[in-house]
Amino acid sequence: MTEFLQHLVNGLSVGTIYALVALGYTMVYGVLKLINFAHGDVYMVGAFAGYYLSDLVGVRPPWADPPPGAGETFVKATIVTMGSMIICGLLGYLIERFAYRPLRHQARLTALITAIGVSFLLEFGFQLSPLVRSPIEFPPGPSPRVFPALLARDGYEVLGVNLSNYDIIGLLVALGLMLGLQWIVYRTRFGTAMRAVSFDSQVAGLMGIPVNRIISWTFVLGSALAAAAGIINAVSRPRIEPLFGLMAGLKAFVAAVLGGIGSVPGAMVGGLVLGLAEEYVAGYTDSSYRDAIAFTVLILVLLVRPAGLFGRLTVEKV
Amino acid sequence: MSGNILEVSDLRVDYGGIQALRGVSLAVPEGQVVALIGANGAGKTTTLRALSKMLRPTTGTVRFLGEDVTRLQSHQLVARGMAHAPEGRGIFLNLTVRENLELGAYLRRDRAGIAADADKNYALFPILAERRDQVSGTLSGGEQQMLAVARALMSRPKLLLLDEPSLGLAPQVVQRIFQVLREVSESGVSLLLVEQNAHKALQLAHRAYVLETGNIFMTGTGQELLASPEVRKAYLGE
Amino acid sequence: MTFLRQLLRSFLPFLVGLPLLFAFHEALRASGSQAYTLLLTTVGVNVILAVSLNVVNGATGQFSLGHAGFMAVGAYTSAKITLALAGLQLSFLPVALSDQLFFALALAAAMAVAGLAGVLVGLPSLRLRGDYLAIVTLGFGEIIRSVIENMKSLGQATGLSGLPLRTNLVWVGAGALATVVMARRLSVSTQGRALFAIREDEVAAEAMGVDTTGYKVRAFVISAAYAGLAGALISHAILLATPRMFTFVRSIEVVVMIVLGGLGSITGSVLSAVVLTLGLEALREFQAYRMVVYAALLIALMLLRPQGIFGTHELWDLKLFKRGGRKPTAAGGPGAAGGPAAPGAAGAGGTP
Amino acid sequence: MRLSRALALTTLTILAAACEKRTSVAETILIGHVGSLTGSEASFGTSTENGIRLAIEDINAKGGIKGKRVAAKTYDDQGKPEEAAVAATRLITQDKVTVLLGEVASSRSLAMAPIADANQVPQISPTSTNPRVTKDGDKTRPYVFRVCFIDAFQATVMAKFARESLKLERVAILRDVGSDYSVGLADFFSKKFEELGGTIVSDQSFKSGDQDFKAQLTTIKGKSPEMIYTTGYYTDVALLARQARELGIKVPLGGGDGWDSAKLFEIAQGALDGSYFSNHYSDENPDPRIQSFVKRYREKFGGTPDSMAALGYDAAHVAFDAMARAPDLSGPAIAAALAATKDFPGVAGVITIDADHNAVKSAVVLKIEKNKARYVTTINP
Repeated sequence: MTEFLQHLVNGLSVGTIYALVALGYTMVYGVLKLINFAHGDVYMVGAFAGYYLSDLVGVRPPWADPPPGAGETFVKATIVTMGSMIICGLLGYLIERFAYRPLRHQARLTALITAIGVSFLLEFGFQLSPLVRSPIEFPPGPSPRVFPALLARDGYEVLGVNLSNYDIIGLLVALGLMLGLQWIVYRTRFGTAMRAVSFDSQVAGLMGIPVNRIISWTFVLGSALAAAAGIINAVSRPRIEPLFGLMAGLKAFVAAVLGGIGSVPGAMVGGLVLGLAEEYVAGYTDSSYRDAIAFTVLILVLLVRPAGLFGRLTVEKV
Repeated sequence: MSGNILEVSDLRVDYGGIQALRGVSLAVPEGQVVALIGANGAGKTTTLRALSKMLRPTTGTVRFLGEDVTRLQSHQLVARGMAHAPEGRGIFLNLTVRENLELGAYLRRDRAGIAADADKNYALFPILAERRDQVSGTLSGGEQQMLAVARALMSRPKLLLLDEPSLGLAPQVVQRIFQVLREVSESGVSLLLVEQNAHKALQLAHRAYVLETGNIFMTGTGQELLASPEVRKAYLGE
Repeated sequence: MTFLRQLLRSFLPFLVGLPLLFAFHEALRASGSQAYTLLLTTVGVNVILAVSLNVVNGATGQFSLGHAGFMAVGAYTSAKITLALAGLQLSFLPVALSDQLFFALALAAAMAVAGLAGVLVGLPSLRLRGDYLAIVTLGFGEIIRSVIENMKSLGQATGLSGLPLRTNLVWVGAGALATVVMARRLSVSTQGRALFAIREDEVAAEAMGVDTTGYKVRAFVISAAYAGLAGALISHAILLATPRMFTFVRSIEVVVMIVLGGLGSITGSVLSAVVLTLGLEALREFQAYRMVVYAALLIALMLLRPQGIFGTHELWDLKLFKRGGRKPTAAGGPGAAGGPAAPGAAGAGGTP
Repeated sequence: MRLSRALALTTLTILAAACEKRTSVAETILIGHVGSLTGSEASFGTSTENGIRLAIEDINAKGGIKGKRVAAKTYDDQGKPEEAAVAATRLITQDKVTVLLGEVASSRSLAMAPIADANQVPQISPTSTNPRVTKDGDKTRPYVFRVCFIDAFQATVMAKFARESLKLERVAILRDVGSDYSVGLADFFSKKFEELGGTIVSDQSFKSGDQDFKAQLTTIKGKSPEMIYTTGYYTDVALLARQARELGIKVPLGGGDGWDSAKLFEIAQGALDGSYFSNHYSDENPDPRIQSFVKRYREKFGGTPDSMAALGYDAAHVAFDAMARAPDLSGPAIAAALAATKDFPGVAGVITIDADHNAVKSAVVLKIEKNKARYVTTINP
């Protein structure tokens, strides 16, 4: 039983990250119907931005002498997180503006290829050995970097189950962001405009909606979310490297599709379901089939519900 | 040339080598109803889409309220007072009736005015009031058409482009829509109307253009065209 | 008569091509320079991959991201067979010929088994569309690799090594030729027209009575079989089959090739497979910068020529480029813009 | 038609670039290196490359070999076997290298080996531990060598140490299913440990690059082993160790030379204290050769060399040594000299090449204390 509960905690912890990355995926997809292949890499950049910013604002680890006070830690953690979200928001804007917008009226596969190009550019660009040494070493190069301790870890043991403040904060932040997003999408003018653009961007233009600006902001928002996810993940799993966004991005995409791509609660549920499914499969059966199981679950769900758990199957426009 | 809210000269649109519009020039006088009639594929819808920038014209100039708006984008035209209720209604089927109407007023900031206009529209189309919180995908064709007209009015346009407002509707609904259009026109909004139902359109229109294979073939007042034997033969089924 | 003529037309490329390939192969061997053999082999294998993927992607508009999985199936199937038959020889044949005969058998088996895997992946395509299908194909590819990684009998992460050298340029060239001929026959046949109908508009195609589901599965099977052939050929060229060779990045590389070449264009696929493979080889000098340059080039190429090098055209319709003018540019938004390139213009069907 | 001409031109240009012949300067000996400079194993390939560059500096500072300077040409293979094969072919046939170094991973070395043999150019793999790398069926590949342990030896060292010195009964295994190195090591360890009377209580796996290992660790915890033998590379092991401690697992971890890197301690932050791993050398070793290597590496590239860097350095030096001893610089002559390598003092151990072209050298067992590796014992083959 303890083991079962421990797996539950672990699964939720991993699922939270998938969910956070999936939220951005699902938003961009909802508006543009574009698989933003580079989203996982924006997540990676988010973690690296946090890494560099921590360095610049002088984050000290809890075991430093003298140890940083709680207030100092909180302020710096906030600066780092916000800063990284802004940097990634900007990156998202640039990617959309220069790599996707010019191709908006082309076949969608074309944009997928530039998305792959952008993804490669970020991955391999970050793998180059440093060209700049000061004030930061950039690009970071292929070997992993250690993400600084933005937040001291507090471990708790409840009923023999180990969990930490990281897991709890992660889950709360993810839930908060999901609710916030849901509010934006369904309760604000911007959200209504987003949904309109998603349904038919040409007609949205006829309503006076500045379609390009809405799409840009969607990218900014989605990329900022990816940055938040990158930092939350890096705080509890402090190894960052240029390629770590690849698999996370893929899994998050699976989570988004599982939940019904375009649906905000779907992304959340999809992420958590995927995290839990992987966890229990890895824990109770042959763990090496973990990745295979994730995809098997996805395929089975899609065969029963072709639009995902929360998705609505829209009739294709004729 | 004052008095014209919209002036179009030499508008051309190419579809991959096929010329859909071959130099259309027309004008909409302020406060009047202008109808575009013609057979399928004559270029009526293309004209409207080119005017509201759903399509990018190859050449030609468009002046709206005296300003050259040829290079503007859709939403900028809406800001200047041009609304377009597109062909196939263009309702956001994933949004509720209320949200659709609110989007029509996307660029307006006066909450009270928007609410008042929405109420006015609900009064014009009581069925929409009943369904205001329904997802518009559940509306019938006629209801969607009403919503499309109502939504276009929400931006308080000076010029309203209407594409086939009566397409596929039951006769009473058509009657209702045209009645509303007459009221709208009388309230001072200029209308550019594309219609299959040439008879009804010409009755409403102050002026009309007949399009044929991307060219203006004939023009005149509504009454003149109604009387023209060529028009009667080709478009009024006589 | 028509049947015979068709048969002849199918075989004509081989009647011309095979002797040329043999001549080239022998010339290369005679010159003692084996320098480019492996490079040309990868070029040929990529041509097979790109053209076969185009059967699914280009022709039905569905995109598959699991091509590497089928390669893996083909590679391991053939490797198992050649390893098992390694010491054997048909007594009535010289060793070399007997080996090649066994290899032909292995290739056929590779195609068959990969084709079977194609059925598995093709079936979900009956229910799924677009991006959902793409992610499912990706998933199948990953599952296949994951299974291989866990099977002791397939050598797990190390894979199967010590395969006999069987692939030569004649095999590769013939394989590429066969793939092109297959794709060409498919695109001109009525079946091909049905596939194009699906790509243009699936709903309408169904309404017109096209059995879209049957064609889709068939497209998957054919495409998978040729991917299996490619996998078998490359593994008998580098004498190794490991899971590392069949990651989803490999699948993506093939998708890049066909989009760059122009969806639905066979010559486009061939050309871009050749250009990309040789281009990457030319960039090898740049070491770690190579992939950055590659990525930047990829983006630039797509922005400059979004419809791909050839669009939906073929080399043999090049003249049509002059007539085809600009396509309409919709000024509104993304959702509406659908299929690629000019509507109805020429296409690969061949009838303008 | 203009388009087609442009295309043809582009193709030709690229072909020309691809086929450009390089004339080797007679005064220079060119050695080739194939490594993963990009891709998921880029950090390993880069380390090896750094080690090789350092070795080349050494030899040129000493006046080169037979009066000739040494230069290296490196091609990236992105971690793909096919690419490694093509790169090796290009190095041999176009760049005319004298010796081929590489690759880190056995699967890539296996793709290069037949090419080295066919062209009679000696290949030295710095770190490929799979026994099959130097074998063609039952025969030893005449031109393929390595300077590292093979899986069996290193696994035996740890199995013996765990069973005999630590007196452990129950060990769990956690392997990286995507890495041939890890799988091979885990297999041999489990076989040997059971032979010695121990029990493998759980055999779990992960995949390099995974972010979370808690699922496997939770299950392992339930089996209450006395040690977790995890054969991954340092990048994964460090993260894995942290998560083990977070789950309240207190038993030591065990591993192989893939652990060796300063990054291990940087990421693990003490989580590995009390753990053991086998390695080629200890950077605590006061041997001036080792200390000078570590110091110079740090100055040139920043950071402490990992085992990949040390073995890359050794591979290059073993090659230089053989070239110096060989009567001429032909492939067969160098291969013969390589095969005769005896007691060569590398930084990662004293190397003797045996009949199977494997390096015979002693292994050390290190214990991690206060986030540092401490020398425990040396085990001779």
